[in-house]
Amino acid sequence: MKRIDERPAPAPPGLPSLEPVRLVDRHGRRVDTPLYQSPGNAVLLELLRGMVVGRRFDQQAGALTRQGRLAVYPSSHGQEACQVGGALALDEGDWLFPTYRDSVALVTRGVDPVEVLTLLRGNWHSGYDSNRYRCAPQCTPLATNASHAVGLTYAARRKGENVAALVLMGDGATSEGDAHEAYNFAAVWNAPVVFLIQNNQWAISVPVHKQSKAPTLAHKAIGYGIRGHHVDGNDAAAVHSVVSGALADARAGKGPAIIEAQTYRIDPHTNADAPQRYRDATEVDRWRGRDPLNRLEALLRAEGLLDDDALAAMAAEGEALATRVRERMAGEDTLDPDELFAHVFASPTAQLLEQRQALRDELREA
Amino acid sequence: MKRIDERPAPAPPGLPSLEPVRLVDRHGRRVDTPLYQSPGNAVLLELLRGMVVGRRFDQQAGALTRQGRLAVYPSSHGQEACQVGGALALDEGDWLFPTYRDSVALVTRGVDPVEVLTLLRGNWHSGYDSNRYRCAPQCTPLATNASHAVGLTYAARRKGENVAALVLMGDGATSEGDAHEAYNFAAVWNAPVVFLIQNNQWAISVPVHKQSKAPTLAHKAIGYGIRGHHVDGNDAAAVHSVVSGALADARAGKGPAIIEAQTYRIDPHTNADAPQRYRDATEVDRWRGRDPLNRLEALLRAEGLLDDDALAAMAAEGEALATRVRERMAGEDTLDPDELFAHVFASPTAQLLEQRQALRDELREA
Amino acid sequence: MTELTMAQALNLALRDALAEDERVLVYGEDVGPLGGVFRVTDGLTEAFGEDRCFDSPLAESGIVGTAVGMAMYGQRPVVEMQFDAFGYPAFEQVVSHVAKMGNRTRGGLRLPLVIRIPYGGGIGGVEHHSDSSEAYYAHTPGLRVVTPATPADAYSMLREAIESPDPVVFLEPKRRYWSKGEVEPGARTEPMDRAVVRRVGTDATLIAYGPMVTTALDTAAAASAEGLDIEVVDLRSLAPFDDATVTASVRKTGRAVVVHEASTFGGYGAEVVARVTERCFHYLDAPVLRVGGFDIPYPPPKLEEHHLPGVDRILDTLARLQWESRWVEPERSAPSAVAPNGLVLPAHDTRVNA
Amino acid sequence: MTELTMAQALNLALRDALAEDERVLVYGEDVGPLGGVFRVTDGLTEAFGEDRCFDSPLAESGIVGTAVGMAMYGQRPVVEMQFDAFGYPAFEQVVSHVAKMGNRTRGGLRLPLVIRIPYGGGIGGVEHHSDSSEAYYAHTPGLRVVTPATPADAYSMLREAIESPDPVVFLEPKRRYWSKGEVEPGARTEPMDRAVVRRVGTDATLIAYGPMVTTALDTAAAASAEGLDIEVVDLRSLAPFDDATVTASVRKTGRAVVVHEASTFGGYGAEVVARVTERCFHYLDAPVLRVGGFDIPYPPPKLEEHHLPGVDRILDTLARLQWESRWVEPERSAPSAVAPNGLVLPAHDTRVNA
Ligand SMILES: Cc1ncc(C[n+]2csc(CCOP(=O)(O)OP(=O)(O)O)c2C)c(N)n1
Ligand SMILES: Cc1ncc(C[n+]2csc(CCOP(=O)(O)OP(=O)(O)O)c2C)c(N)n1
Ligand SMILES: [Mg+2]
Ligand SMILES: [Mg+2]
Repeated sequence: MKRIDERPAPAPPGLPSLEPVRLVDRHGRRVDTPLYQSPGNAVLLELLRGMVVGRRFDQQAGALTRQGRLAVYPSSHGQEACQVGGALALDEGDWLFPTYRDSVALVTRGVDPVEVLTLLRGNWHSGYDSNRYRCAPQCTPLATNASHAVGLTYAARRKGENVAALVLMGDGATSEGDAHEAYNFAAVWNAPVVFLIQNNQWAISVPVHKQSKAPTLAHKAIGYGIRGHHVDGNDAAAVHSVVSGALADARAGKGPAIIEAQTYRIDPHTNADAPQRYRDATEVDRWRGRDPLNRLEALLRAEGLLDDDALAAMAAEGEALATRVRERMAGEDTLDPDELFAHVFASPTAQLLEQRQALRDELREA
Repeated sequence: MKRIDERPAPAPPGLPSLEPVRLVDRHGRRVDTPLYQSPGNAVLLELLRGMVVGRRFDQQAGALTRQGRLAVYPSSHGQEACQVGGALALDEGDWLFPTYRDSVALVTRGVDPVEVLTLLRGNWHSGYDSNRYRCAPQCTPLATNASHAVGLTYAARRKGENVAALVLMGDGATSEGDAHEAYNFAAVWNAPVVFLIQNNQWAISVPVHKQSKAPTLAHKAIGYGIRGHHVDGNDAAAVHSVVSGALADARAGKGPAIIEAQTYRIDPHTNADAPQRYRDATEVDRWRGRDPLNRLEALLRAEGLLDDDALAAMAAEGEALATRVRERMAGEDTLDPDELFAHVFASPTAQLLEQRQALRDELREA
Repeated sequence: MTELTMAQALNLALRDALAEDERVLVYGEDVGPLGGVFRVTDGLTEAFGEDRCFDSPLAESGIVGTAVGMAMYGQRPVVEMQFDAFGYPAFEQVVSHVAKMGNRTRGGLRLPLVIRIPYGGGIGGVEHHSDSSEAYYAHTPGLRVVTPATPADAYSMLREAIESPDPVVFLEPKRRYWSKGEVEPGARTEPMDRAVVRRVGTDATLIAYGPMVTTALDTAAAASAEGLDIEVVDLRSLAPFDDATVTASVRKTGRAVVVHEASTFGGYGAEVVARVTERCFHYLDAPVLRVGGFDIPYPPPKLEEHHLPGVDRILDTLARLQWESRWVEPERSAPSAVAPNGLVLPAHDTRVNA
Repeated sequence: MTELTMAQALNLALRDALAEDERVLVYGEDVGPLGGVFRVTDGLTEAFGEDRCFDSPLAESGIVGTAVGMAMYGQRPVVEMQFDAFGYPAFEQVVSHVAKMGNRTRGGLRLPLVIRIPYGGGIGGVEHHSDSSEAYYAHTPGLRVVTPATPADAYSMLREAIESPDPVVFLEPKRRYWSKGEVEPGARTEPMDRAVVRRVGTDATLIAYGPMVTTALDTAAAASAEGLDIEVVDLRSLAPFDDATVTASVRKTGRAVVVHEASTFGGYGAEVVARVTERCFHYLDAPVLRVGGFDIPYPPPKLEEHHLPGVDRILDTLARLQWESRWVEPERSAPSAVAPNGLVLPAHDTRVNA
C-alpha cells in the first residue's frame, strides 16, 4: 500500500547556468570552469580527429547530394562538436539514438559510413545493424525515439546490464509532446538516459525563440526533477565533459539529464531548403567564426599537442574515408523488389506472398 | 528577417516555493504571507457560500448516482477550495476549461446544475451552452482542452477582447504530451491562460509520485519561462488570491502561469472505483482533517464575519439547489433519436439523412 | 474446464505468460494495485512484483514509446490503453514505429509487443469510452490486429499475441468482459490468425468479430425460427484476414452480411465486403451487405441502443438479401447526357438497390 | 485564365481568403517567412503580417488544439501538417475534438477550421514523407475530407473548405503540387462535396481521387488505344461520398476499378467497392476491383515505383474485369465437412475468382 500525500520534497537539482559551460573559448584558450573537468589530451585529440573526419564525411555527403546520388542530406556542418563529443562520450555498451541530422555522430560511433547514408540515398530505411553498433535507426518523426531510449535502458536494467543511452534531439523537437513524455518517464523510472539537445538555433526556418521562452532549454529539467546542463555546443571538450559526466551519473543511478548545447546549423536545413528566405547571411558568418574545429585545433596547437603532420594525418584519414564512400556509392544500388514484402512481419503473411507474386508477374511481363 | 542567435536571456521567473502558499491554516487562523493578499471579506463569504453549496450539490450528485440516475459521477469532494476559488477568480468575460471532475466549478460559475449533469446522466455529451456561460464542455481526454484555451484567448485578442482563460487539470494529466504543448504554446504566444493543476494526489489509482519527480508540479513553469505558483489547494482564500493574481497578470500581458494546488480527492475516482485496492483509509482521514470548508468557516467565525444564521442560510441555499436538481431529474430524460444525426455537421449530409430515415423506419416497425 | 469471464481469461493469460517468460512485462495506467479499470490485471503486481506489472505515468504515447524501446532490447511488453479513445495519443508511435520498426530495419529490430485495447460500446459509457478504432489499426501495414469473442479465445489469443514476434494490437470487446465461457487451463484454440465458423448454416453467412459475434449468433438463432439457416464466421484476426475460411463460407451460402459496431463508412466491414466480393462474385446472389454503427460520433449512453447493431437490424439486413426471386438483368440505363462544359450530368439516383 | 501550378493555386486561395475574411488565420510549421516546405504559403506573412500567417512551435497536437480554440471563438484557422505522417501526433485532437465538438455541443460550438495535409508519395521522399492517411480521416464521423486533383479545384475547394462551417481535412496530393492547369481567378468549380466525371466513357469506370486522377486519365488514354472507352470519376470529396455521381457512372458502364496510392487493405477503396457494389450489384458484370499500394509500410524512394499504382497495373486490372464472356453459374461447392470439435474445416481455396 502506497502512501504519498506527504511527499518528501527532494532537494531540487540546481538551475542550469544561463551562461553555457565552456572549457575552451572561441580562440582556443582554456577557460577555467571549476565544476567541469577537461577531457585528457588523448580524448582531445580523438575529438579533433572525429570532427575532422566527420566534416569531411559531411562535405562528401553534400557533394553526393548535389550529384543526385543522395535523395536528401541534412548536414551536420557546424554541429560537429556536439555529435562527436556526444558519440565519444558513450561507453561501448551504451546506445545512441540519433535523428536524421546525426550522421556524423553515427560515423564517429563507428557505423559504416555508406550504411549511414543508405536511408538518405533513397535505399532501404535503415542501412546499419542497430544491434551491432548499438545505434537505433536515425529517427525522422521528431522526438519520438526519446521514449524508445527510456524503454531500452529499462529493459537492459532488467537484464542486469548497466546500459546508458544518449538521445540526440533538436531544439525544435523539444516542443513536441513526445519529448515531454520521454523526459518524464525517464525521470520517474530513474532511467539512465541523457537527452542532448543540439540547439542549432533553427528548426528548418523557425528560430528557437519561437519554440520556447525558457531561459535555456536545459531549464526544462527542473520540471521533471532531473539535472539540466547548458553547454557551449561548439566546444567539443565541454560537450564531451558534460555528456560524459551526465552519462556517468546516469549509470551510477543518479537519473537522467537534459543537456542543451548551443550550436549552429551552418548549412541549409537540407539541400532542399532556402535559408535566404528566413535568415541573414551575417548570422551564419558570425557562427562560422565560432567553428568547433578551429577552436580545438588552436588549443591543441597552443598546448603543443598537435602539429601540421598530425593534422594532415587526420585530414588524410577523412580524405580516405570520403574516397571510400565515393567509390562505394559510385555504382547503382540494386534493390530487390521482393524485399518489399520480406520484413513487414517476421514471416510474410499469405496476403503479402500473393502481392509479391503479383509484383513478380508484373515485372516479368514488363 | 529575424535574428536570434544572441538570445537575450530574460530574467527567469523565480522558482515556486516548495511550501505551498497559504493564507489560512487548517485551524482557520490567518497566516502571514507577505507576497499574497487575502481576498476581502465579501469574497471570503462568497467562497464559503460557493463551497457549501458546491458540496451539497456534489452530495446530491453522488446520491443520484447510487440511485442509478447518473451513469457515473467523479466527485469534487475535498477539492471545493480549488474549484470554487478558481471559478470565482474569473471575470465575467473570461473562459473556464473544466474537466469531468469540475462540476462544482461549473455550478459556481453559474451554469445550471442540471445542465452540468447532462453528460454524466448519460444524456447528451454537453448539456450547457458554452458560449453563454463561457465554459468549454467538460473535457474527458486528459489535457487536451488546455491548448483549446490557448487558441481561444488568441482569437479573443485578435478581436480586441481581453479575455483570460482558466484551465483546470489534474496531477495525472500533467504527464500527457498535450499538457506540455499547451504550456509551451501559451508561453510562446504570451497567452493569458492560467493552468490550475488540482493535485488531488491521485490519478485514479496512481499516486502523484509515479507521475512526476519534480519538486512541485509548478516547477514545470520554469521550463517554459513562465510563472509557477504552488498553493495550498484546501485554502480557498489562497487559491482565490493566487489564481486571481495570475489571471490579472495574464490579462495585463505578463503571460500565462502554472499553478499547483495541493488538495485531495476524498471520494473514489468515480462511483465505479475501488480505492481500498490502492490507498489507505488513514490517508483519507488525514485529509478530512484539512477540510476546506471547516477551515474557512473557522476563520470567518473567528473574525466575526459569520454566525450560525448566515451559515444556515448558505446551507439552505445548498439544500434548495439539491432539491431542485432532484426534482428536475426525477423524471425520465426524453432523447430524440433523430438528434443523433442532427449535429454531426452544420447541416446533415445525404448519407446521414438516409441513415436517419432507416432508423425512423426501424423504430416505427418495432 | 473452468468457467471464466473473458476478463478472467485475459487475466489468466497474462498470469501464465508472466510466469513462463521472464521477458514479459505488463504496464500502463492503473494496471498495478488497482488491477486495471476492468480488473484484467487483477493481482498481477501482487503475484509478480512491481517490476513485472506496474503503473506508469499517464501518457499513452510514452507508454507505447517505452514499450518500443523495451521490445527493441528483447523484452515482451504488454501495455494497456485504458479505453480505445485514449489510444489516440499513441497513434504516431503505433503507426510510425510499432508498425514499421521491423520493416525499417529489415528484420533487425523486431518488436514483440502487445497493445491491449478495450474497445466498443454497449456499456453505457460516457463520451470517449465506447469508440471502435479497429479500422485505423487494421489499415496500418505491419500490425497484427486480433480480437477474441469468447473467453477461451481470449486466453489463447492473448498468449499467442504475447509469443508473436510481431507487434499485436489486441482488441478486447469491453462489453463482453463479463461474459462467461469454458476455458481449459492452458489450452490453445485455433491459431490467432484464423477465422472460425461458429455456427454452420447454408442460407447466408454472418461475418462478425469481437463484441458482435454473440450478437450474430443470437441473430442466427432468431433467424432459424424464421426458417433461415445462417452460418456465423468469427473473424478473430482483422489483420491479416483469413480469406480461406471466409471465402469458403460465402461461396457455399451465396449471401453474406458483415456486422460491426464501428461507424460503417470506411469501417472494417468495407474491406470484408470488397475482398469477399472480389473472391466470390459469381457465387453471390446478392451484394454483401454491412450492418454497422451510423456515421456519427459515438452517441451518449441513452441513445447507444439505437446506434449499435442488434438482432433486429441484422435480421432486417438479412431480409434485404433478395431471397425471393432470381434477379432479372435490367435494361441498361440510357447514356447520361453530356453537359456543355464536358461534365456528365449524372442521373442522381441515390436509391439503394433501386 | 491563368496557368498555375497546384501549389500556386492553393497559395492564391489562401491569399484571397485572407484578404476577404479577417477571421482567416494561417499557421503551422515553416509556413511563415519560408512559405512552407512546398511554398504553398509563399509570401503570405509578408502580405498579411505575422498576425495572419505565422510559424508556431513545432507540435502538431498543439497546432490543431489551438486551432480548435480559435475556431470555438469564431476565427477560421487554416493549419498545415508538414507531411501527412506528421499529422499523426495530432490524431487525438482530430478524432476526439475536431470531429466531435460540433456534435458534442449540439451545434453550439462548430469548428470552422481547415487542416491542410500534403499526402501521398511519388516524390522520392524518405520514410514518413509519403504516407496516404486518408482512410483514417474518412472513417472518422464529423470530418469533411476532400482532395483536389487539379489546380482549378485546388483553388476552389480550398476556398470552400475555409468557408465551410464544418471542419475540413484538406488533403493535397503533394506529387501534383507542380502540375499546371488553367485557373480562372476567383472562379469556383463544382461544389466540394461532389464527384465529377473527368472523362466520359462507356466500357468501365475508373474511380480515383487526388494524385491518382491524372494516372487514371493516362490509363484511360492508353486503354483507348486498345479500344476500351473508359470513364474516369474524380471523387474530390472522400467524406461525404457522392453516391449519385459514382452510382450513375457504374450503372452505365457495368464495370469499375478504384485506384489509390494508400495500402489496399482497409483502404478507402474498400468503402468505394462496398457502397458501389451495394448500389449497383445487378448492373455489374464483374466485381469492382481495387488498385492500391501493397499492404506494406511505404517503401524507400528507390522502390516506390513498384508500390505505386501506375498505368500498367491499372490496365492489368481493367483486363481482369471479365470482358470476354458472360459468366456461367458454377456448380455450388459441396457443403464443407464438419470437424469433430464442431468447427468447420474450410476448403482453403485462396485463388482469386477461381
Ligand atoms: C513529428 C514531426 N513533425 C514535423 C516534422 C518535419 N520536420 C523535419 S525536421 C524539422 C525541424 C526540426 O528542427 P530541430 O528539432 O531543431 O532539428 P534540426 O533539424 O535543427 O536538427 C521539421 C519540422 C517531423 N520530422 N516530425
Ligand atoms: C488521454 C486519456 N487517457 C486516459 C484517460 C482515462 N482516465 C480518466 S481520469 C484518469 C485519471 C486522471 O487523473 P488526474 O489528471 O489526476 O485527474 P483527477 O481524476 O484526479 O481529477 C484517467 C487515466 C483519459 N480520460 N484520457
Ligand atoms: Mg534545430
Ligand atoms: Mg488527480
